[in-house]
Amino acid sequence: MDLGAIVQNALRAGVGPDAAVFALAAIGLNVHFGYTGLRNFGQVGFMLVGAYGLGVCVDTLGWSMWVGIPIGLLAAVVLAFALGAPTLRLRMDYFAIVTIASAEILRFVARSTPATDVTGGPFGLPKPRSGGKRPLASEFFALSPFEPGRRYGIGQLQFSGNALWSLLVGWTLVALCTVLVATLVRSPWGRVVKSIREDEDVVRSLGKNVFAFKMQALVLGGMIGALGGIMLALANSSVGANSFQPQVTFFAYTILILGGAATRLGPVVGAFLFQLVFAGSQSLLSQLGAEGHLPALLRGDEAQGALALGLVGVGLMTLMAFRPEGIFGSKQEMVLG
Amino acid sequence: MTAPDDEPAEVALSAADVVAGYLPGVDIVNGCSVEVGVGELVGIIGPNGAGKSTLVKAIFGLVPVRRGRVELRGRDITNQAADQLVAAGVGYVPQNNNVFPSLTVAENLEMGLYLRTRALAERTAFVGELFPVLGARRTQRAGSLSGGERQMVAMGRALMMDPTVLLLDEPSAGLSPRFQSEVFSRVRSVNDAGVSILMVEQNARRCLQVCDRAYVLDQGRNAYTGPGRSLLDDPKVVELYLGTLAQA
Amino acid sequence: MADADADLVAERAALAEAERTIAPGSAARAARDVLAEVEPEPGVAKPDPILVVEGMRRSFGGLTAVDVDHLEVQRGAITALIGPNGAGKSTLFNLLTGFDRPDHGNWSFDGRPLVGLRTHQIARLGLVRSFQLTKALARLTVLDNMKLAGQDQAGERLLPALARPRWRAQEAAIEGRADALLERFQLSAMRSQLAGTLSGGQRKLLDMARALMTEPRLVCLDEPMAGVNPALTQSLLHHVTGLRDDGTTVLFVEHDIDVVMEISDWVVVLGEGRVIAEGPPHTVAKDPQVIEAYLGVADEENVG
Amino acid sequence: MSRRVRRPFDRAALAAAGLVVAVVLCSAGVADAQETTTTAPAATAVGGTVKVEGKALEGVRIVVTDTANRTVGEVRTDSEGVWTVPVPRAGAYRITLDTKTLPAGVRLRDPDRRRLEVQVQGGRTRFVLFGLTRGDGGGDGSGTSVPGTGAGSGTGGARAGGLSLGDRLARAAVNGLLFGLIIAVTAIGLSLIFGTTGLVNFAHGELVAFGAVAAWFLNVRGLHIGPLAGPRLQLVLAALVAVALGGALGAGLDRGIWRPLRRRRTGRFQMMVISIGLSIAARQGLLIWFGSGSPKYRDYGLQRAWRFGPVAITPRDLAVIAISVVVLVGVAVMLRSTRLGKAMRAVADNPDLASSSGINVPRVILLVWVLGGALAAGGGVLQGSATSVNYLMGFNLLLLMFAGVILGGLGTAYGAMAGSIVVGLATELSAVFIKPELKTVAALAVLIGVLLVRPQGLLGSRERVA
Repeated sequence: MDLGAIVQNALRAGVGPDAAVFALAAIGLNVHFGYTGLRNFGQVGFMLVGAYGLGVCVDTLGWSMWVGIPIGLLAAVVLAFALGAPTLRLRMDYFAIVTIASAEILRFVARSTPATDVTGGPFGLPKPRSGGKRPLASEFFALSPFEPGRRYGIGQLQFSGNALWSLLVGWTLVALCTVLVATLVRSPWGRVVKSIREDEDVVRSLGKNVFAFKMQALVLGGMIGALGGIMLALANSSVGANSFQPQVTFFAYTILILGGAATRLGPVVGAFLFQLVFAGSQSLLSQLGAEGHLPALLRGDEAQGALALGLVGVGLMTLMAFRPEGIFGSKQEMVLG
Repeated sequence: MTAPDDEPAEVALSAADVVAGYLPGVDIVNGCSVEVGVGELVGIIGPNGAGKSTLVKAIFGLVPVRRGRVELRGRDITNQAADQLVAAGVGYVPQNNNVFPSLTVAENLEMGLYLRTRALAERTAFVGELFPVLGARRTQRAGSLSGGERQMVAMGRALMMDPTVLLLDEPSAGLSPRFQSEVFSRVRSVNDAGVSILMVEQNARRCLQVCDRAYVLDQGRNAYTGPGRSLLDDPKVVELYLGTLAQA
Repeated sequence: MADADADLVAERAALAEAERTIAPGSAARAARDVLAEVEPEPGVAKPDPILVVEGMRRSFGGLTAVDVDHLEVQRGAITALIGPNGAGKSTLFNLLTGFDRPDHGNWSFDGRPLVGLRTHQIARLGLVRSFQLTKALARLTVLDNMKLAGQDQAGERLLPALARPRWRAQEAAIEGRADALLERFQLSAMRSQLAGTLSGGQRKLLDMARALMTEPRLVCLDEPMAGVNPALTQSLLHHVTGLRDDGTTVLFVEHDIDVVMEISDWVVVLGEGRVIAEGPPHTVAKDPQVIEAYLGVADEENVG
Repeated sequence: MSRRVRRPFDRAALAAAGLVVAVVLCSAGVADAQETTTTAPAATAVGGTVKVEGKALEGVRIVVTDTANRTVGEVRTDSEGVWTVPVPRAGAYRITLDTKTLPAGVRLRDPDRRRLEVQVQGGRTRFVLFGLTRGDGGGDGSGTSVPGTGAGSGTGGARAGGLSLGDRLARAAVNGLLFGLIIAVTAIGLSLIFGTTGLVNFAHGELVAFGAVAAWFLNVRGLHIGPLAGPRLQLVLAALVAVALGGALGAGLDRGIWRPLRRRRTGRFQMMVISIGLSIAARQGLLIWFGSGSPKYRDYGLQRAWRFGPVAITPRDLAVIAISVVVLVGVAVMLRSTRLGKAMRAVADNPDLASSSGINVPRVILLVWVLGGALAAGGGVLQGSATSVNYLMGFNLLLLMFAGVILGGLGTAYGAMAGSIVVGLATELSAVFIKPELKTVAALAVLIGVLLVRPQGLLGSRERVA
């Protein structure tokens, strides 16, 4: 068995562009759930509108990425208002179900054949037949100082030029959003949203417009999620509805709980660990399979992918049952909450 | 009215030096002892927050008893699960949410007899005699009843199992004076039918009038006990609980 | 260890304060004198009402929880709201402060109609409540609990929040006031502890102190003394009368008759959601209807 | 006293859950040992079977092109009608059926669906179906009605051309009723579990898929326990066994996971997230066990439809409707008038009071899980026989089940039944007016709309929300 290869695969996934995308989604969710207590189960919907906002602008309309990115973020603001205005006053289980249903509606519509001319329908973007008016990520990679074909890295940890550029930009955005959120939660604004998480009646009784604060948090976290979607579109040079399944939101929750909700670095550490463990276990399973150590049922990519994903589910259950405060969270705060 | 001044010959229910509370380290009941003789109607009064309701809940196993002992006819029932106590012959009527709102009155009564369905007709008839109003409302959902009627349903439900001891938590709470009188007279007639009763009440004066004996609780401890009527005239009780209003 | 010491210090201070007699100040005398002129009958008009309730009804299913025809609360006085369990006191509180909506009815605060206003708007007008079950924001520090109640903090708006200089001075002022109040309520030692670690009595104090941070003109206290040990009760009583003496109107729900008699200037009695009596404490205590509802009929001859 | 009653039941529940595991493991082993017809070798590929009215068509030409319109492969179907084209990597592909190679008299039900666009996942074979019919002039539409769930399969809606709006609505109403009844059967458990324990169970869909999959193994593979090989069970028999296994699995889940969590006083939100984890894990378990294919049961596969005026319905679908109605009425009667049913409603109303009345609450909850698991499994078999069996079928139904439960008013079983039928009807009726692939969107939009206008549900009372 090649342990080195497993570690390498795991590490590459842990720092790769996908980890940065997940970290952004989880930072947004941390604003919603961790700090404000909003049980948003449709975070993937914000990622979707971000990615498609950019994709449609560039591919379908042929506009610049620099127009597409603000439009993707704006789409998240619109979604937050559309979702929040009627539902933020509902009880929390309803909010959870409305958000997940809305994200599913967006996904179904985006991948439907009537939407093909706009979103590429089931094929996604870039559109297969006509081809887009403009390659999705050409402007993005044109900024890259690295040669696309060359491999960069230290020792075994190698990335192509484009992947390296994506991950550098991705993690830079993660760092910026982390600082932004940290600044906000330490401000009086953060004090109010954290109080809403504890008991919104108290906050209301002290003269704060709870609804407005919740809406601000929903917009902010949604925009950070959309940034994740935009980053995903750029790194892959494509947008497909299949990347926005409901389970992406659940992964973001896993990441958040793994790293510790309502902590500054929780989403970042969580995303790194999640990708590390996920890719590592997949790599390990595939090696075990190749060497014939696995039962016949578990051979093959499909079964091993399923097993690794199944382990995520078991991990989420175990974490939530035994360490809901996360690996690095504070037990004391959890007990009080 | 039976108001024996001496100790009752046979003890139906006793709680000795009970210490109990909801949260770890916070004792609400702090060494209470009460006894209910067979056929007795015993009241517990005391200021708000004195731990009256908690004591009854602790006896019924809903609040953990940390120290002390609860006995039913000499048998240890400390911290037993509620459904087991019901099977053993203890009935309990909580203060709030004491009916199943989406079930009909008849179904509410049936749930009271969950463990012993065979006697349904007989027990329903017995409860129907005690609370005639329930007969007329048999098929009505309990959630649509008035507060006083709910109290009757709740008591009726607790009586379905033919309990030897009935625990009542503030049966008059939230009721108008007219309904309070009604409830107290029903409590008295249930007791006359042979059921020993331990009743927590905030309406001290009425409680003392109807009870054979009463305990006054203060800060989770027994303060006074004695026959109901004599407590009414006890200056110390008046000072401690009936307070300024009673002097009026 | 430090915490234990702090608790001890606080307890001793509370006891010391309890020993001081609660002497009615001039504000108290003024309030009582004015109210002495008012007829003790349900729905009576007051000389200078800060809160006026008109035809307020709220029912849940078949139960009418609140049915108040007319009620006025005198400015600058301590008004107690009493009544048996389930008489509708807490529901009335919820209606007045916007936490629940009446089926119909009007009420106004300082001449401003409150119908249709949301909870936080009512609070901003200066009508602020505390809660029966204390609601400390457990995972915030005691100081942050207090600072939350500061009004008009620019840093609570999303964009200014990012620019610390915009709100730093204001924050310092709010913190100063918070510390002063914590001092007054003997909570200074716990200021940086998480509020969830406070004892029940300390949470009551924090709850009240936090409501005062908003500088309310009328503060509604829902059973401020419930579940509090006697020493602390004295201290809380002192705080309540202190409020009135500082010019704040107080409306409070209380079960303990002694407390009501001792500190209230006016008593309103609810029974089945209606105002069945109101008047100065000692007048109300003699009201046969109150005795009937609250204590039960002693004996027919006693009532007659 | 009651403890003595409870113990053997506990053991029975655990034993039953053990049995489920044993059957799963054994049949899984078998699945692997045999040549599978559904799970092709784990390569990235597209494939399918070309059949008309159950008869395989040989020599039909299929062309696969990629997003850049380059031809990836081209095959003709074999004597079984089967074709497979390996593709280089995951992604979108277009599959075209050469209609010129179809035998005379056979045509596509929907001429527009000659060319299908599919998304292929790495390491999986994506199944593609072309809806064919014998065009003997009558144009009598589909031989099999497909109340699909928008699972993304290639079998979109067979849109019967040339029918009047009224006829199309009538057909959609029948399909909607069928679909709604199936949702109702599965959703009762979800509603009862929420009502009695407060758990919003995201893993309920996997109970549905479990039932369908278990019945498929028993029906198509036969019963295998260890070395013992039994006969393949007729579907009705297989369904009964699957329902029993579903009940046992429900009991096992309650005892193994949820009851210990309730005892630890785990919060409602925490439990909900745990159920999400369980749902992910169970879904992947089903994938490993069953594969990603969408096969059908052996029995009642293809039937000629009976016609009632404008409505054509197969005897099988009629039977599904009848069975669902009988089950729903049975459950309603059980809840309304049996002692246990009343106890379930009592526990849902107020668990503390129920236990103060002498009701053994944990045992009632266990029985709710047994009932919920059995109904979910049964609903899965019904859905599987009306469409096909797939490991994702439960997850695809989940949001619609939530919709039904919420529409009816959270936690009331009768409401869940009514709400589910509304959801089924909304789903199918909407397909008359919008693209069938968007019908799930319509159902979810109805859900959101109702939540905004009547958060207490269609039948719930206002007080429940407060």
